[in-house]
Amino acid sequence: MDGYYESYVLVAALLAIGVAIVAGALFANRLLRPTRPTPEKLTTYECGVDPVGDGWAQSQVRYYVFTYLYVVFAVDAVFLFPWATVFDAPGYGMTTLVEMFVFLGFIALGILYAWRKRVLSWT
Amino acid sequence: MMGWIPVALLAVPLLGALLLILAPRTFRDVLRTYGLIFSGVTLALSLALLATFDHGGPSRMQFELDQPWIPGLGLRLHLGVDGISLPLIVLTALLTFLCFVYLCWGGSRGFMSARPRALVFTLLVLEVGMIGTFLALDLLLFFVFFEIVLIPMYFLIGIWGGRGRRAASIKFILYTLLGSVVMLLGLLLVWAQTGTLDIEALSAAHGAGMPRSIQILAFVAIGIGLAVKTPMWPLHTWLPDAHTEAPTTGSVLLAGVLLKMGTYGFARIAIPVLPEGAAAVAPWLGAFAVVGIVYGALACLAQRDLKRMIAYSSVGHMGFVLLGFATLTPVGINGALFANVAHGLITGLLFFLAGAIKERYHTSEMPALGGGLLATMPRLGSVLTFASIASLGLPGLAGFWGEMLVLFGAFQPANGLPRGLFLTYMVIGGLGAVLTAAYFLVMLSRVTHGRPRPAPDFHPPDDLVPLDDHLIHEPPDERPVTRLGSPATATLVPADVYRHELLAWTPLVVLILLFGLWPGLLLSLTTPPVQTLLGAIS
Amino acid sequence: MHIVYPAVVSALLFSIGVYGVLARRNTILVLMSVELMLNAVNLNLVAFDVWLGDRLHSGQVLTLFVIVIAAAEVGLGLAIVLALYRNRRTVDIDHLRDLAEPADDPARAPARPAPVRLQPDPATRAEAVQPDDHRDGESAPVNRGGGTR
Amino acid sequence: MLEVVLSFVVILAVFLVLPLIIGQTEHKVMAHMQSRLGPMYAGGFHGWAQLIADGVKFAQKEDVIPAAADRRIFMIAPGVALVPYLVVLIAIPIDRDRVAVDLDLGLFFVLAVMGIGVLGSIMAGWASANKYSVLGGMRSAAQLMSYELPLVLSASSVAMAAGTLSLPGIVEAWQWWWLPWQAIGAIVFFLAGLAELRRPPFDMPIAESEIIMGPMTEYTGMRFALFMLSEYAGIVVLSFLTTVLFLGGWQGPFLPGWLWTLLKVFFLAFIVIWLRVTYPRLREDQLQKLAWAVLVPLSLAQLALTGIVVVLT
Amino acid sequence: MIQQIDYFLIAPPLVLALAAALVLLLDAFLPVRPRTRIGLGLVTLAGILLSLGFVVAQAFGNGAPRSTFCVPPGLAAGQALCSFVVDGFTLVFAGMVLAAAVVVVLMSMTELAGGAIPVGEWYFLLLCTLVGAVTLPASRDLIMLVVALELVSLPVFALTALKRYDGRSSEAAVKLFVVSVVSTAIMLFGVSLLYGIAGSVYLSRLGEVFDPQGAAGAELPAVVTVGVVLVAAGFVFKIAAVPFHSWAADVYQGAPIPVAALLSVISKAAGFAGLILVLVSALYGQAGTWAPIVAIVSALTMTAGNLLAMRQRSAVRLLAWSSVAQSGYILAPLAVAATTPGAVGTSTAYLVIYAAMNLGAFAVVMLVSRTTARNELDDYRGLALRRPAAGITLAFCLVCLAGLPPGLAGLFAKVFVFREIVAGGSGWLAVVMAVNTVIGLYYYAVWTARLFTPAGRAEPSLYRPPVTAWLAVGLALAAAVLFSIAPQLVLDMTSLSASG
Repeated sequence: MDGYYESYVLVAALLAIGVAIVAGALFANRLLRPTRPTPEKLTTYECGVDPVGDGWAQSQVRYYVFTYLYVVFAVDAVFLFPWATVFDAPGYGMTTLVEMFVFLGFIALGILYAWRKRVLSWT
Repeated sequence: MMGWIPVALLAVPLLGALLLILAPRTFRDVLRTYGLIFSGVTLALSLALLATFDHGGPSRMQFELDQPWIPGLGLRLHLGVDGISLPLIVLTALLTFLCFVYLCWGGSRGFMSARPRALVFTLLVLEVGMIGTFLALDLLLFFVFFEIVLIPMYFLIGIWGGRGRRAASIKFILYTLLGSVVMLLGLLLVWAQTGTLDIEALSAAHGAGMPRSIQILAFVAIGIGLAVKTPMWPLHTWLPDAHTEAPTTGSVLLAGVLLKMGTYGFARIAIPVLPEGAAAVAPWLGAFAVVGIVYGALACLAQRDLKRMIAYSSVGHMGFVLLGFATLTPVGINGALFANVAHGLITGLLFFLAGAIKERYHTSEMPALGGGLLATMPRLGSVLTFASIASLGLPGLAGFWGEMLVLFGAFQPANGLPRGLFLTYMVIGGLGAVLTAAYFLVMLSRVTHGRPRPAPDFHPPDDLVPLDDHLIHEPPDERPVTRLGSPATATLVPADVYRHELLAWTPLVVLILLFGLWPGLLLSLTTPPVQTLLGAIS
Repeated sequence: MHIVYPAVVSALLFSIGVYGVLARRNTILVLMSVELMLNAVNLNLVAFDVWLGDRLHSGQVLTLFVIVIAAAEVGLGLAIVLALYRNRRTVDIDHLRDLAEPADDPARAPARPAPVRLQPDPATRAEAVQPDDHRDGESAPVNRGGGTR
Repeated sequence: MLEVVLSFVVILAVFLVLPLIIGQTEHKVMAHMQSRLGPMYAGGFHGWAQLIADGVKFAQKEDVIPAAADRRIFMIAPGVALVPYLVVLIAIPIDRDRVAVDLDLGLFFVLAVMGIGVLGSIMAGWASANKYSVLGGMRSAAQLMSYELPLVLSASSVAMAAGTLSLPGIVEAWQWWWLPWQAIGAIVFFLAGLAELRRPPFDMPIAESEIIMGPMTEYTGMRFALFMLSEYAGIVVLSFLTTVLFLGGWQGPFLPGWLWTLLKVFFLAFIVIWLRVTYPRLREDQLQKLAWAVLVPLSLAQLALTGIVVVLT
Repeated sequence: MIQQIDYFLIAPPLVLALAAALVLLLDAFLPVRPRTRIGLGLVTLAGILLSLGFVVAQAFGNGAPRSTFCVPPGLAAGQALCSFVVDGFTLVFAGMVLAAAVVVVLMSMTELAGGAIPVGEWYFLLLCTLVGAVTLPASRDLIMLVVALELVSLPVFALTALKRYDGRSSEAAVKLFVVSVVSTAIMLFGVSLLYGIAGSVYLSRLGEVFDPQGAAGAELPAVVTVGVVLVAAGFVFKIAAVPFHSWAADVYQGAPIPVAALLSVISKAAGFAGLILVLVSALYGQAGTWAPIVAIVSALTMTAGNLLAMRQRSAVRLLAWSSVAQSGYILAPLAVAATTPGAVGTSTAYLVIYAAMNLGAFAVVMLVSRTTARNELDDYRGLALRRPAAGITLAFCLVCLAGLPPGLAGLFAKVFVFREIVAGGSGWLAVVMAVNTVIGLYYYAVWTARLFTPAGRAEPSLYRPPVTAWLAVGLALAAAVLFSIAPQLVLDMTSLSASG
């Protein structure tokens, strides 16, 4: 149990170091760089012309189907990893493998369906 | 034994109804005789029941049938007949049959003209429910039949009724439904306390095993349900509307049978099963009853509508019946049961007559009818006079004995009941009887006597059917007053009694006379079972 | 580590989620709050699993399933919200009043004229909408004014 | 304790030096592949100090934050993009028993933390309040979504083969014949990793000719440098991971283990550069289709193959 | 260490799942034609019937509870801990759900004939819900219970929203969704607490731990109460009981009518199965905590449902609130379940009867909805005269719901409940229920009355309902009539479940 927490303490330490590096770099940058902001400089860059409308203007998003697909499979991966570590342990074997493939088959069915319904290709 | 007769009594009309649903087209042409045949067979069966009934032991349950139905509830298909239910069963079969007679030859003027199949169906289902109620010997079964009656009666009023039928039918069904639910609670209370639903066993136990408070509670609950149906005074308000708007057959069956189901419930269930509760509540019951008598009579005096007046008279008559029950004496209850049957016959006849008049004049408003019925239609007028006199309790006719016995019962109520109070009730009841006489005589003087006046609002027969769909859009209860000054209708005076009407009325007239002259016929049937039922109190 | 730490953290997380659900009217934010609640559940489950030393690791297994459930809920929820937004141009729960209890008592006003329908009735609608493939938001017909009655 | 400090020093060295080397290599390799010289002046010998010079330049440039931007998120986004790659290194073994922390969920940890890096792009894209940037952020997110899956599936294939999620454990279990056995998985993993890094040909989210570096449009100076650094750090990490998972990490004859590891990493990094020069940019829908219609089924097939072989042997 | 799987036992959900997969494949590969639509419906129907066949076959087995997915003996510490148990309780619920599903599919075939709804998705989601609903009553651990419950819920959201370009439909879905996910989260928190206290997710083990008389239950922390209440809350949502009832009417109205039927019967059955399993099977020792809550919730639910139903003009809304009220009735016996052994059976019996009559009502309402745009009560005026079969069926089902003869099924169902709660000593609840029955009578009667009052203008209805619609109506009516004549059938079936 101690080793468990300790290893993550180390991770946290490294994380802190990483943050420190970034912060340090930015701090150094602050010391070195000039600061002469002008309104023109601070406008949003849109190929040199004056920006049109809101920067967060809503635009067409076609990705959500992929998001759903991703969620499905990512979730499937959640089960895959614990299984992957034990499926060949003594006493499991072929049955376990087949079961997982039944599971994966059901999920693959989803992607097959999406493909047939032309969700994956854009018109 | 002849256990099959009760089943057949239920099965025959049910079969008729089902056949009508399953093969709708087959019987289209024979609908008139169809209903007549099925109700006739039922009547024949009931007469067979009457004939084979062991008149030596009317207090014993006969023709018993006892089959488990829903063991999980302890509900059994328990049917049987004794001296209390026998006359009512025969009365039901008879009145239904007469209704069909009336309809069969009523021609296109009758209600047969609109939705005849549905009408026959409704009446047959109604008959199943009514007979079943009188046959049932299981609390839940009783309740089921009691409720089954509501639906066809509701449609009878709601579809074939007069102009205010919607409001009337909804009022009818809401009142009775509310009453039923309360009654169901009471029944369940009894069941929860005793663990049985068997009426025979329960009445034999005479309330053993139920504490007094529970009995009172249960009696009040059951009593409310029954009293709505009876109807008892403050719960009666559905009755005048229902009667007024119902078609003739509906009114006849409503007055002749349905009201009896309430009182029958008192005799069959409430009093024998819950004697202590009955004893505790009886003074109140009596009080409501006499209020009902007086109120009914006074209300009658104020009525302009013939049907409405007869309906209010029912309230008064049923008040007598309830008063009889409230005495808890054999005399009083016997009287109540007698008055019950007599009221069924007489009021049935009265409603037939009112229907006939309404059919002819297209109104039952007494002012609109004018007077002189005896002169214009002597036979109709005389039957009306006869029925009214029977209803007001003239000695020698059926109406007399029941009310007299009830008043006797009130004179000497059961032990434990406050005698002074019941004496008061008796006095008020007597006063009510006088008032009854008064309003009937007033009615007769307005309708049968006096100067004949041509019916101003007479339409050709083809326009007679009161259920055109467009009527529904008129606001309920806003009956247009008769169109005055319509020209020259004197030549179109409607005919006197038709043959089919005579056919339908004669048995009733005969029976009224018979029971009036020979009350023992009925009393011999009811007395022994009443004795046993009251075993615990007396 | 004492069990009380994760338990308290989880309870706090859950409470924040509940607050979000109650205070936020934007469907997406409600959804996120629910995710917080579910994560509180996960934290609880894992902590209890370790604390109990459950040999069956029921807590962890349930955690996996809760993750799945959460993912499925989010996926579905977003899809529904998207569909709603296409039809109504709002994702505010309080503006969803098209289906609601009738405002007045029908017994008192039986002849009240029928409320103005935002949707044309099915027959006319079928004509109005071209049956093209709407996988994106732009070409979907918008029934405007859905929430602003 | 000393060991820990030592390993951290190594990690930092790897993290700070290797990206530079790879960046320089990219300059030179690309140049030579395109028949030109590339940087030749900075530092003298073949322009070895070019990237350092670039770094100095970046450090001195003004840091412009657009007025419309979401300031705070804008400012921290580069850090978010960069730091995860550093943290990932903690779990990667360089030689036998040379790993800072042997996490028993190492593979899981690594994949999870790598995913955070993309968050930096999305944050940058959003915070810039620039249409191009928002679009680029969206594309980054979509790409992450699509390619995370084959990445994870093929990685889990290795985990299945080794029966552990620990990275040193996987290397330990590695046999030479895993090379053909896991070949599909390796390719899928590598390609998916590239796509997550948005390296060409998967650089649609930052396509400079189209959406002007996407999320990074508004960035200048040091913050932009951090993004660039994170890209090369990503290549390092990806190469390390592929090495560890599929190429047997430190395993190899004759040479010391760490050298094998580095060799394999450089080899992979070279391939990354090579791909950039060789292939044109994929269109957005092609990107998605490649992921879902090719890589995911392939990785599933690899899973099946792995499972069957493991059970049978 | 592999758990042995008894495939015969899990056949019902398995068949459904395979059917779902098949439907999806067929939808993907078959050409889009009206014939395909019908074909998919038939495949779905076949899957459900096959599954039902397995349930029946299991019912005619030797009767002893059989279980699968058991913890291997080495880990179970001497107890039999199983996740999937097939006993009377399971079979009754599964059978009811599947039978109802047949009707729902028949209704769907009518609804989908319009073409506004993607067919493959529809049937697929429907089958997914059914998998959950069939699995739920067999689940005997919290994990399976939670997963099955979600499997019931999630597809329904999608089903609700499947009518594209219909703002009402997506509004309904959002409302359902938000309430549902919140209640799920609440329930899961409760589950995590229970797990933390008991250290196990198996219901049998939970039962031992939470039994105050038991060995382990000497000193239970107060947080148990919190856990119990939170878990119950999750299921209370599914059955649309107070305080999670507000979604019912909006969702029923917005959703396609088969989905409303599904919500009101299948999803509700699943909710009750879960509630019974958790409260009666796992937490019977804590009855002191939950029994009063259940009683109060039951009373409030029936009251709220009835009062709200009274003022509705829309048919579906009225049915929605009435089904909320009916939930209250079904819930009532559970309040005394800890003291009277038959209470669970009574609830189940009511549920079975309710399913039949409610489906009948929905089937007719769907028929009417094809011809009327708004589907308000006034549209039903004269239905019994225009379409006698539909009108009389609806009348019968409404009368059944009201609990009046000749709708004996409803009457007897109410009588069962009355008896149970009176016997269990909750007289006040019986009184509340009686009052509610009266209120219920009012609106059912008013609606029934409309069926028979002649319409002002007999509008010519061009619509000819397909045979499936009549089949749905007929099946539901047949069940309702059967239960009216022989309610003992239901009692016999559900008394099996009393032990569960």
